[in-house]
Amino acid sequence: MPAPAMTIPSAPVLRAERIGKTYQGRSRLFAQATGVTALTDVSFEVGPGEILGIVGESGCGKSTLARIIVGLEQASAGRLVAGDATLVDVAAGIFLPPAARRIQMVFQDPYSSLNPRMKVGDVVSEGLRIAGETDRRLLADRVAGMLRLVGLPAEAASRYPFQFSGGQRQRIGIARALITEPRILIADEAVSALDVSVQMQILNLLLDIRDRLGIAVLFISHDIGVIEYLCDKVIVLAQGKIVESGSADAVISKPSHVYTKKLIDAVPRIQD
Amino acid sequence: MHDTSRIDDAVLEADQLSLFLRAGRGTELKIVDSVSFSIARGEFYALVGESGSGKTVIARSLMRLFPPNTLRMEGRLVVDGVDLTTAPASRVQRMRGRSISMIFQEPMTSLNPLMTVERQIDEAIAVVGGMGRRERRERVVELLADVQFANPGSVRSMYPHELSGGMRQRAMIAMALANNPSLLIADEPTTALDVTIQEEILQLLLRLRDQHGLSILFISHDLSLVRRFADRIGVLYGGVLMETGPAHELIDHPTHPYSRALIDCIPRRREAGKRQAGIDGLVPGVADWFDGCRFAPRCPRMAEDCRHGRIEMTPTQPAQVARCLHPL
Amino acid sequence: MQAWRFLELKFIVGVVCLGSIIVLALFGGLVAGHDPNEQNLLFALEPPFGPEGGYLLGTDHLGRDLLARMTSGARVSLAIAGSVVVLSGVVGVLVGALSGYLSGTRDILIQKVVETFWAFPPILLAIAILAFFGPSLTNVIIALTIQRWIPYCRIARAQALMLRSREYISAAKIMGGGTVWVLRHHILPNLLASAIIIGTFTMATAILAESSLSFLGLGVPPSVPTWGGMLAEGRSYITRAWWLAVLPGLGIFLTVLGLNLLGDWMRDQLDPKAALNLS
Amino acid sequence: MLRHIAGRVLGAVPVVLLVALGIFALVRLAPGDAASTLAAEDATEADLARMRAQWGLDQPVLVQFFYFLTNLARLDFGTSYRYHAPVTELIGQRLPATIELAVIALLIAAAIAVPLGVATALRKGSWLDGLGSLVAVLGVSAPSFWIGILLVLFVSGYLNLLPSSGRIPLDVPLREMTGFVLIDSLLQGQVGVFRQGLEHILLPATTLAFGMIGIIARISRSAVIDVGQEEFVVTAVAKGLKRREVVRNHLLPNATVPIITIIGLELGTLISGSIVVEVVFSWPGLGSLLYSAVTSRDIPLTTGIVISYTFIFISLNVLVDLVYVLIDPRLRVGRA
Repeated sequence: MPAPAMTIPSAPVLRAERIGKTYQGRSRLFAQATGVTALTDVSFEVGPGEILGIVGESGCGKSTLARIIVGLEQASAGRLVAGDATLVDVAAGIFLPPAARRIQMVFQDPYSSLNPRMKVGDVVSEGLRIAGETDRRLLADRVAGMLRLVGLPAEAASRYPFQFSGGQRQRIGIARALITEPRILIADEAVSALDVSVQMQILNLLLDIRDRLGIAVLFISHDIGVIEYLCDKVIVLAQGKIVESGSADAVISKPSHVYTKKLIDAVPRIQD
Repeated sequence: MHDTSRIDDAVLEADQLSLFLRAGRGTELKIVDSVSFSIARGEFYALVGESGSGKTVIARSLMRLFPPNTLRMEGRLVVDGVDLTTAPASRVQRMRGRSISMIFQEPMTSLNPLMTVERQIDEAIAVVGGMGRRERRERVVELLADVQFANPGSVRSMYPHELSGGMRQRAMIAMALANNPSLLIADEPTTALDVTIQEEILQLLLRLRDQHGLSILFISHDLSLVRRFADRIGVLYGGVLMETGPAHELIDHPTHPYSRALIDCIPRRREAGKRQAGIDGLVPGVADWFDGCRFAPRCPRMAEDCRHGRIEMTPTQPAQVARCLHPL
Repeated sequence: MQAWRFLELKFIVGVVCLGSIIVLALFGGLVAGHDPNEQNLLFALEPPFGPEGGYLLGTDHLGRDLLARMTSGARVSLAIAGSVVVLSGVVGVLVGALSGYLSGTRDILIQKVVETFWAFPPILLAIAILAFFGPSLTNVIIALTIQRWIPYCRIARAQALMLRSREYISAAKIMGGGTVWVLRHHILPNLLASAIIIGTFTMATAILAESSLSFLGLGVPPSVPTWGGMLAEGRSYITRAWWLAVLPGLGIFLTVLGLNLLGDWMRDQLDPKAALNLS
Repeated sequence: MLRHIAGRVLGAVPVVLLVALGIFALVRLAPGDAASTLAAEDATEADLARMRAQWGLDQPVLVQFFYFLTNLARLDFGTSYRYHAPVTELIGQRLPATIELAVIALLIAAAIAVPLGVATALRKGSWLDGLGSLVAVLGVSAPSFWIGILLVLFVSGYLNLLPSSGRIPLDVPLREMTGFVLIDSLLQGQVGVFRQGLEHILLPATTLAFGMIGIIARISRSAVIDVGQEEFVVTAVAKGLKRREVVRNHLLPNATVPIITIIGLELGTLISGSIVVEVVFSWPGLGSLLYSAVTSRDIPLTTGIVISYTFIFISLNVLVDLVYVLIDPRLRVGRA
C-alpha cells in the first residue's frame, strides 16, 4: 500500500530554500583566508510520509546538508521551514536550537553511534531525559514501546550495545531517534555499513515506520539501488549543488543530467 | 572433489581447504571449512560473502600474511604448482610478489607514507633482482603508465599523501604487477572508493587481465559488482563455500537457497506497497559452528536432513556446484 | 599463557610493594617506640637489627630511630602525592575535557596556557616556587600540582576531541543535550578509566619529585622527616653506615615501583590492544 | 617546509612571553616586598634602594614587566649576592658542564634504550621482552639521586673504581677553550686529561641516563609494535621483501617519529634530573649552582638560572619539532 501522503497533496513537512554553506578558511601567516563552498542554493520539499533520497559521491555535501537540517551546523544562506515553523532563516538571523526542530537522525556507523558505556534503555530514553523527564516508570514504558516498534525485545533495555549485532544496533539508533516523536527522520548512510541481508531488514523497518507513523524521511546514500528501493523522490548532489531532482523512478531510469547518468552507470545493478 | 568447474590450466587450486586460527591457550578456531575452487589462467574469480564469511582469511592465507604460528592449513592450496599448505616458509616468501601479489581495501594505509611512489615500486622490482638501477627506473615508469597514469614521470616522485584514493590504488596495482605475477589477489580494493572511481579501477583490472593473462582473485561483498566484472563467482557463508559457478549463471539462476536469498536482498526498484524479503536471523559466529548446513537455521527450504553430517559439493547445473541437499 | 602470568605477576608484586609501604605508614610508628626526632647520640649510627637500644632499622648520625623516621617519610610522601593526584586529576580532566569538547578558539587559548606550564622543565618550576615562597606542606602540594594536571589535561583533551565526533554525541546534541549534559553523560564517563591509570603513574612521579625536593632541602620543613631529606642528611655517612643510603631510597623505590606496576597492570586490563600485544 | 619551520618558531613566541610573565609574576607574588625578596638576607637599606632603582620597583606593574623583559632580552639578570658577580657570567661559566653531562647521558640512554626497545618489539613475548620490561619498570621507579648515592657507595666507595665528584681532578691544568672538558682536552692533545674527564663523567651520566632508559625503551617498543600493525607493513611483506628489509625500510623509519618525540620529552627529565645528579656528584654545572643559589636565598641568581633552563628547554623542543620536518614528507610538502 502506498503511503497516503503520496496521493494527497499537502503542505510540505520540510521546505529548504536556497540553502548555502561556506566554510571560512582559517587565515594563515603566509596565506590569504579562502572560503570553501560546501553547498549552493539547495532547495527541496518533503511532504508528510514522504521519503526523499539524497544521492551523491563523497564530498558532494550531502552530509553537510543533513547536519545543517538537524542544527549541528549553521547554514550560511537560505531558509528552512517545517510546517508553519521557521527553523532557519539566515537573513533574519533565526537558528532554532536542534531540540526545538523536532528532527532526529540515524547515523552510519552502528558502532560509534551508541555510547558503549550506556545501557540500551538509557540510550533510547536519552532524548526524553534531556528534555527533563525523570519518571522512571514512564521512561521504561516508553523505551519498551520504542523497542517493540523497531522489532527488539523489551529485555534489550537492560543490556549494553556491544551485546548486539550491527543491524540490531541500527534498530536501537532508530528507537532513540523516534522516542522524541520527531516530524522528520534523517538517515545518513544508515545502511551502508551493514551486510546486504541485514540491510534489507533495516530498509523494510524504515518503510514500516513511515507507514505506521506517517513520518517524513530524508535518506542520504551513495547507493543507487538502496535509493531506488526506498525513496519516493530523489535529489542528486554534485559539488554542493542539486544537479537533478524528481521522482526516484524517473531520475534513476531516465537520468537527464550527465553527472547523474555517469553515477548511475557506474553503479552495477543486478537487473541490468 | 566433485568440482565440475575444475580446470586443467589452473593457476590456483584449493581442494578441501580448511583454515584454523590459533586463539591462544591451545585452542583454535576453524575459520574456513573444506573450501574447494580453482582459478584458470587469465580468469577473474570473485569470492563473495558477508562479514564473517572467511573471504579475507582465504585471501590472506594465500600469502600466509599472518603472524607466525597463528594459521594452520588443512587440505590443498596449490598456486603455480606449489602446495601452500605444506610449503616451507622460505618457499612462500619467494612466491610473494613474484607468483602472487596483492592489493588491499585501504589504499591510504597500504602505502608507506614516508616513501615516494617510485621507491615503493622499485623495492618490489628489486625483490627479483638482476636489474640495474637505470633499468628499474624505466620499469617503474612503464608500470605507472601501464596503470594509466597520464604523467608517470611526475607521479613517480610523489608521496602517497599527494595522491587521491583512486591514484593510490593504481599505484598499489603498479607495485603488485612489478614482477608479472600469475595471480593477483584483490581484497575489496574498491570498497573505500567512490563508485565512479570503482568503475575505473575495475576496468583497469580487466584490461591488465587481458593484456598479461593475469588471474585475479577478487574478494567482495557486492554481488551486483562481481556479476558485472567477474568470470566466475564463489559464494561463501560462515566459512563454507556454498556455491560456485559462472558469474551470470550463478546470479541469474542460483541453485543454493543462500545464494538465492542473498541475491533477493539486493535492493532494486520496488512496486508500490511491495517488499523484498531480507534474510531473517543472524550470521552464525565463528566460535559456535554447528553440524550440517550452516545456513539451515535461516533457510526457507530447510529439511530434517540439513541439520546433520557433512554436506558435499554436488553439481547442480552444467557449470555450477552447490553444497546443498535440496537445491533449487 | 605466559603473558597471563606476567600480568598477574605485575599485580601481585605491585600490591606487595605498595601494601608494605602503606602498612609502614599506618603501623610503623607503633613498632618503633621512639619519636622520629628523638636524638640519642649514644646510639648513633646503630646498624639495623643492632643489639643495642632496640632500634629495629638502626639509627642515623644523631641516634634517631630510622624506623620511626621511615614511617614519617612514608606518611609525608603518601599524603603529599595523594593530594597532588586528586587535585591535578580533577583540574586536568575537567579542563582537558572542556578544551577538547569545545574546540575552536577556546581550545587554542586553553592549550596556550597548557603549553606555557609545560614549557618549564619538570621540577624546575616547583623548585622556583618553593625557592620564592618558602617550603611548607601547602607550597609543596601546589608546586607539584602546577605541572601535574597537564598529562591528565592532554589525554582528556585528546580523548574528548576523538569522542566529540562520535555519532552518539551528535545524537545527544540533536536531542538538545548541552555542553554540561554531553560532558557528564558521554565524555567524562569515557575518560574515567584513563584518568585512573594516569593517576597511578602521576602518583609515582609525584613521589619521586617530592623526594627530590626534600633531597634538595625544598620539601616540607626539616622538622618533619622525609625520605629525600634522610638521604640528603645521611649522604656524608654512607661509607660508615650503608643503611642510611639504602633504606630511605628503598622506601621511595618500593612505593614508586608498586604504583608503576599497578598502573601497568591496569592499563593492560583496560586497553584491549595492549593486552593483545602481549598475548 | 619553510612555512612550517617559521610557523613553529613563531608559535613559540607567545609561549616565551607567557613564561616570562609567569616568572615575573612568581617573583612579584613572593611574600614580602619584592625588593627585600630579591635582596639577600644581609642586604642593607642602601642595597634595597639600589635594587628598587635597578628593577624599577617604584614604577607601575606593567612598566616593571617591560623592564623585566628588556633586561631579559639583554641577558641581564642582575648580580648574584652570594658570588658578587653578574648572574649571566656565572651561568655562562657553568653551562658547558651541564650540557656536557646531559649530552653524554642522552647518548648513553639512547644507545641502550632504542636498540632494546626495537629488539623487544621484534621479539615480542620472548624472555628478552620480559627482561626489557623489567629493566624499564625498575629504571623509572628508582629515584636518580638514590641510584647516584648507591653508585658512589659501591663503585667509588667499596670498589674504588671511578671518581665520585667533580669534572677533573683539581690539580690537572686544562686551558679553557670551549668549556667542554672532553673537547678542550682533545683539542689540546691531552689524552690523559680526556680519559680522566671521561672517568669523572661516567658515573653521573650513567645515573642520569638510568631513569630515561626505561621510558625510551618502552616507547620505542610500542612505536615499533604499532607500526608493525599498519597495513603498509603487510603490503611490504606481500611484495616479497625479506623480514630484514621490511624492518629496515618500513618499520623503523615510521617508528622514528614517536621515538624522536619521546626523546624530546625526555629532555625535560634530563634537565630536571641533572639538577639533582649534579648535587649528588658535586658536578660544577648549572644544577649545583641553582642548588647553592636556592639554599643561600640568592634570588637574582635563582631567577636567572630558572629562566636559562626554561629557555633552553623551549628551544630544544622547537628543535625536536623541526626534526620531524626532515623525517616526514607530509610536513615537508605543502598539500594536506
